Amino acid sequence: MFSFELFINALVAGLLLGGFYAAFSLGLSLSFGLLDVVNIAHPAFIIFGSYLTFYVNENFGVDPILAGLLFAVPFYFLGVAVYRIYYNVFEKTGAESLRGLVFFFGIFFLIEVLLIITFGVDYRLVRAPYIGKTFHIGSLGVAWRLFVPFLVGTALTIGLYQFLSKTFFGKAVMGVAQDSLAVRLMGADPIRIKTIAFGIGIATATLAGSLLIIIGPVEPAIGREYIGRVFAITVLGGLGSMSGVFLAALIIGVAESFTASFIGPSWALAVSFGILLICLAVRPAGLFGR
Amino acid sequence: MKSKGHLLHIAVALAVVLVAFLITNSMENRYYYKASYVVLQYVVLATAWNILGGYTGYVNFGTAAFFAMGSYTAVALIKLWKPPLYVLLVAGGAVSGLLGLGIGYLTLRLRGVFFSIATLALAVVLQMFMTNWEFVGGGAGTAILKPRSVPFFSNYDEFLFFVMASLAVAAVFVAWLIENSWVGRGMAAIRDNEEAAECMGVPILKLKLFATTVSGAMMGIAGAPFSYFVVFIEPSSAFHLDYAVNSLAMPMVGGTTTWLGPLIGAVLVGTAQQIATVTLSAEMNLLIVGSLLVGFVVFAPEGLVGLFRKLRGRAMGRSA
Amino acid sequence: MAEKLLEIRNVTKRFGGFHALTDVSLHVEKNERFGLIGPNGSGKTTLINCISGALRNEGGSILFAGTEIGAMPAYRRTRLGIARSFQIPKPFTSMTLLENLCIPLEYTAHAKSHGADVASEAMEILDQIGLADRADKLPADLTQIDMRKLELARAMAAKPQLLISDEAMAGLSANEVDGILEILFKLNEGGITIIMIEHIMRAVMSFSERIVVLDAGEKIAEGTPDEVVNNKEVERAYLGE
Amino acid sequence: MQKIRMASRVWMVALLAVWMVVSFGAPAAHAAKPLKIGFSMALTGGLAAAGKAALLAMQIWAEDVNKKGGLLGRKVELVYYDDQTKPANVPGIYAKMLDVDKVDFVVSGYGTNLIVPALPIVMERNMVFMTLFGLAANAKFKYPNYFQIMPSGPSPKTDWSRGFFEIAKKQSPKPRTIALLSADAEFARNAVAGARANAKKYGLKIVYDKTYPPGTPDFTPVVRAIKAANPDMVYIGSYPPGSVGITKAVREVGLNAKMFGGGMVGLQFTAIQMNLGPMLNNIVNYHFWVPEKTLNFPGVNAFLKKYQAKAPGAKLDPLGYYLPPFAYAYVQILGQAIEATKGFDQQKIADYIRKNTHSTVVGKVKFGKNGEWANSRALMVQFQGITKSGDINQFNKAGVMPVLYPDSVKSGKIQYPFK
Repeated sequence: MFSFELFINALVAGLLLGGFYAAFSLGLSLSFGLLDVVNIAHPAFIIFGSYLTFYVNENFGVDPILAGLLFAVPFYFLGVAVYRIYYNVFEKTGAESLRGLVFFFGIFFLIEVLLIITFGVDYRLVRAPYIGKTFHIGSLGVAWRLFVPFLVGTALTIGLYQFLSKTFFGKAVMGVAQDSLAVRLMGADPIRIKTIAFGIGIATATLAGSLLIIIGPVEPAIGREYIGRVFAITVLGGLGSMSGVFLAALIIGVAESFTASFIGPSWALAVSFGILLICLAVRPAGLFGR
Repeated sequence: MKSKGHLLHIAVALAVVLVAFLITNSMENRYYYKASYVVLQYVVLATAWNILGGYTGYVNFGTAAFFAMGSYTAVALIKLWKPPLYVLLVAGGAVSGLLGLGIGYLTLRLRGVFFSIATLALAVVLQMFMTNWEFVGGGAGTAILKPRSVPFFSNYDEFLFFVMASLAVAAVFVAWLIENSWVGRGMAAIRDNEEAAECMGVPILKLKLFATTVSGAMMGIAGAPFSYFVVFIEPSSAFHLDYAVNSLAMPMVGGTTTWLGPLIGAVLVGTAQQIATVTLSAEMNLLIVGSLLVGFVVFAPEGLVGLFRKLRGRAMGRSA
Repeated sequence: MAEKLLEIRNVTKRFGGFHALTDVSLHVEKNERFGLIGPNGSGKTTLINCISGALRNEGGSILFAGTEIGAMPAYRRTRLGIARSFQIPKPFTSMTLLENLCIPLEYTAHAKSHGADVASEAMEILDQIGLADRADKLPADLTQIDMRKLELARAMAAKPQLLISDEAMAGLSANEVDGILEILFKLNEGGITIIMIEHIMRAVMSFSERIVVLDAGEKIAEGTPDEVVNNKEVERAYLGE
Repeated sequence: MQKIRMASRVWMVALLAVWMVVSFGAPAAHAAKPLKIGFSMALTGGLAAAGKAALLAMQIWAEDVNKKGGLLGRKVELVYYDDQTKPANVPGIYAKMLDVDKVDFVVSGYGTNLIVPALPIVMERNMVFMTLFGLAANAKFKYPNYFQIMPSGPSPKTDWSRGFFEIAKKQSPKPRTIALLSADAEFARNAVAGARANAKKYGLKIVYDKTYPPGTPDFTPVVRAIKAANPDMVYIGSYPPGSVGITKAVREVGLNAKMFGGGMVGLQFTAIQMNLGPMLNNIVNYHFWVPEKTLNFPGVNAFLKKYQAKAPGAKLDPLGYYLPPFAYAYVQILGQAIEATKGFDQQKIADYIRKNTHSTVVGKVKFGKNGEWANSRALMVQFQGITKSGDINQFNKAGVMPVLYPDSVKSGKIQYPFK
């Protein structure tokens, strides 16, 4: 059953999937890795983004990617609001560890319920000209449906990376991650910086959501399937490293793709979780961590 | 003073069990047994969760995994030789207890949040294994025939109710014992400040492993009779996220620092859910749990027990 | 020659590429009042973390009363007789002051007989340190100085042979500093060896019999307070070149 | 201090006990008049889309009956609770309906997982039990008063996919190899297990046989692996997200197989059909009811008209071909049996249902072994001539999904091989 063609196609499919996973995990890496806010509800925000994308695509024929970009703005403010609550209730009082986790777990649940109440439990899909078409390079077939998310995921990674390492604000975010006292001495308000950074993390969720619904149908509870996966990628990538997340996403994508191609898809998810558990036990700083 | 307290509690516990037994001999309506069974099951789960989450400060998102492993251990044994129920309880508790020990050993040296993430992953991985294990039904699930009759009880539902009532009493009693012992005080020190606790001589790793093991075992025991209760078991319902959400929300609502908190939370939220199931729509049911969870975490972090204390403190302050 | 209670031989600790401690050797004698000073980031806290067990040293060895303790978990070192206070107080927030003290009493002083009645003992210590009237309060209700006292009281409750006091006086007024010093002198008279880490020079100099100076992870000076004050290396480390 | 705490705890425990008793014990008022039919239904959770459609169909039936004056003069009242697609909720719901609401009859919820947990309590009381879409749910219990409406047939697991193999047998060149892919869940696993048995029976070589977990985002690696195995036929047992993902991946990767489809849940749903559009062409898949002349049973069009009028408002499948007629039929049979036996005796009604052939909106129904249909009528249909996506009017007429099997209701010819 092993053939070179299958191998190369599995590799490419895995890489494409990985690019999408990167888009899915970047926001979490930003909040969890850099800001130490364990936003377990991140996948739910993504599904929320998927539904908004679906809504404008279905009713106004807006391209899903464009929709994702449009909703990034309101999502940014949503993120700001959530962080404000989180900060005032938990971080300020130093009670974030246990209750903060539970808080986000509750948010996760609430988003899911609100989606069910508004949209029902049916699977939703979007239409776009590139869905269902393939281009070929030799024996390699690449589906646009997966290639587009890969491109967007890559662009998002590069964008965030540049933003964090080149701009003043980005450096301030990295500064907060390492030592918020130093940032305060620099004259910046760490809480404001964290608020904005968290907002950006949530803003990426809508784009990830539109990618998700481009790839396949979405229902309100589907976010659950992704919780473990995004944490696997975030931890594996070394908390807070955008390039690390991207590489980790590619690794998980390829691992899943190879498992699906050569062993059987039923073990694909087990492989990524296996990687996570081993990583937690052996090298919790992640493969690319400091 | 101390031994007197113990005696009183043991007496109360036995009395509750006795009342449960008497109820089964005087009431016929099956629905109350079934509904109470579910509520009592949540008393066990919430109490178990709280031993690790509330006392020690480690959030377990994988209650469903421990619960389901108890159920599946029982299913495997039922398929093999149909042992009596107490064997299932012991075996389910042992398997889930070992699971707790293992996952604790893997991740408890790390920051608490990694433990939480690992429990999340654990539930998915185990569900996958059960889905692929054909002997216990695999992804297709399997029907379990419950025994037709059982001595002292007029039907099996009443018997299961009685068993679960006894387990709930036992669970709360164990929680009370832990809370009021040196072990519980050490756990509280870990929850408050792990580094300081260790520097004050508290063997933190040992205590945390003890907590994950006991908590896991109790969840496994709660899961063991589950297959007899539903008579049909398949992975997606045994590993349902609801178990994780509820067992976490209930102590949050009741209060996490005492044995009373999860008990109150489980009875109130569990009963409310049972009522909502037969009156409101399920969306509302979920909405209620979610809002309660967020609401209590934000506005009443000490839960109902904390609110109650605060109110009484205020009243006493006024009278004094 | 006095008996060596703590002996540190060639201890090294790295964080990634950063050398926090390089080849540090020192010893503390029984019943000594020992000062450890150095500029910010010189490795003082890293060193006491290695002694108390919060961190593991990579090279060298740490001996306490002749026993190698470098591989022991922190709680066992505490039970051997090493107790510490934290620079930033870390009380058990959900417990009253009395209960705070019961933890070390129960887990260290009476580790072999769990469940002994430790409340009266805890009360005695609170009384000694002047917190007895607040025994039922929660740490959140305490003032800065009382918080420091609680930190020391809790360390005392572990009934240590060696007490490490990590900047117990930072941010206190002159009067309050004297109060803490008085407590520490009293403890030392009671037979407890004390390592003091402090930025308030007045306090260290008046308290310590012997001082070791760290800079950039290395030991640069050792001697009596007078010797250290007049040491050129020390002057350079503190004032820069 | 300690003592006060103790006392307040005892109080709180006592209060809790009272709350439990009061809340469960609240007496349910019930009038004796109406005929109550109780059931649990998945109105939320994974099967909610189907459950809600089924409920609407049953409500239409109740309206129809009540318009004619009810059953034996008693108005029909449906008593139902949401089981949230959770088997654990089912025992409690049936106990409540029987012991508290005192319903006269119970029927099942939708799907095997939610039927089985209700069986023991129904069996204990020897009630008649009409059920909706259980796959061999009674195989273990062998309860004689159990009747299942899905037309899978006397040996449900293999009858289910037999059509797929019967069609293949007649083609030339005749397929020799087959690939099997199944979702990791109840129905799909059983359907593929049946297909596996059939493959052996029909002498096909199985060259690929795997399962995939829910939450698989991308199926291209799987489809490529299948393609690499080069099977002549591909039989899929999948749920809606997988069905869509697999169909898209197949169109993107291309497949050399001559027949593709089988047990893909979701391709029957209008929303998904509209989205996939021409990608569906040539897929041979199971179905229960399509608007072909051969399936135009008395009453079915009148029913669908009522259904389609109400479906958009309830956010349900606008056409309702797949499940709703059967949800109507299973209570229809119960109603007919009550009228025919002129009474409410459970055993008499069960005997009547077992012995007679029933004329329903889904045709003539006769039950056989284990309460399954005596003869299988699991349809195999093929999507043909779909030209664009997003257009509902392509799917509501004859000829788009001609029935290829069984021969008794066959209405079109296969386009072979799969393209």
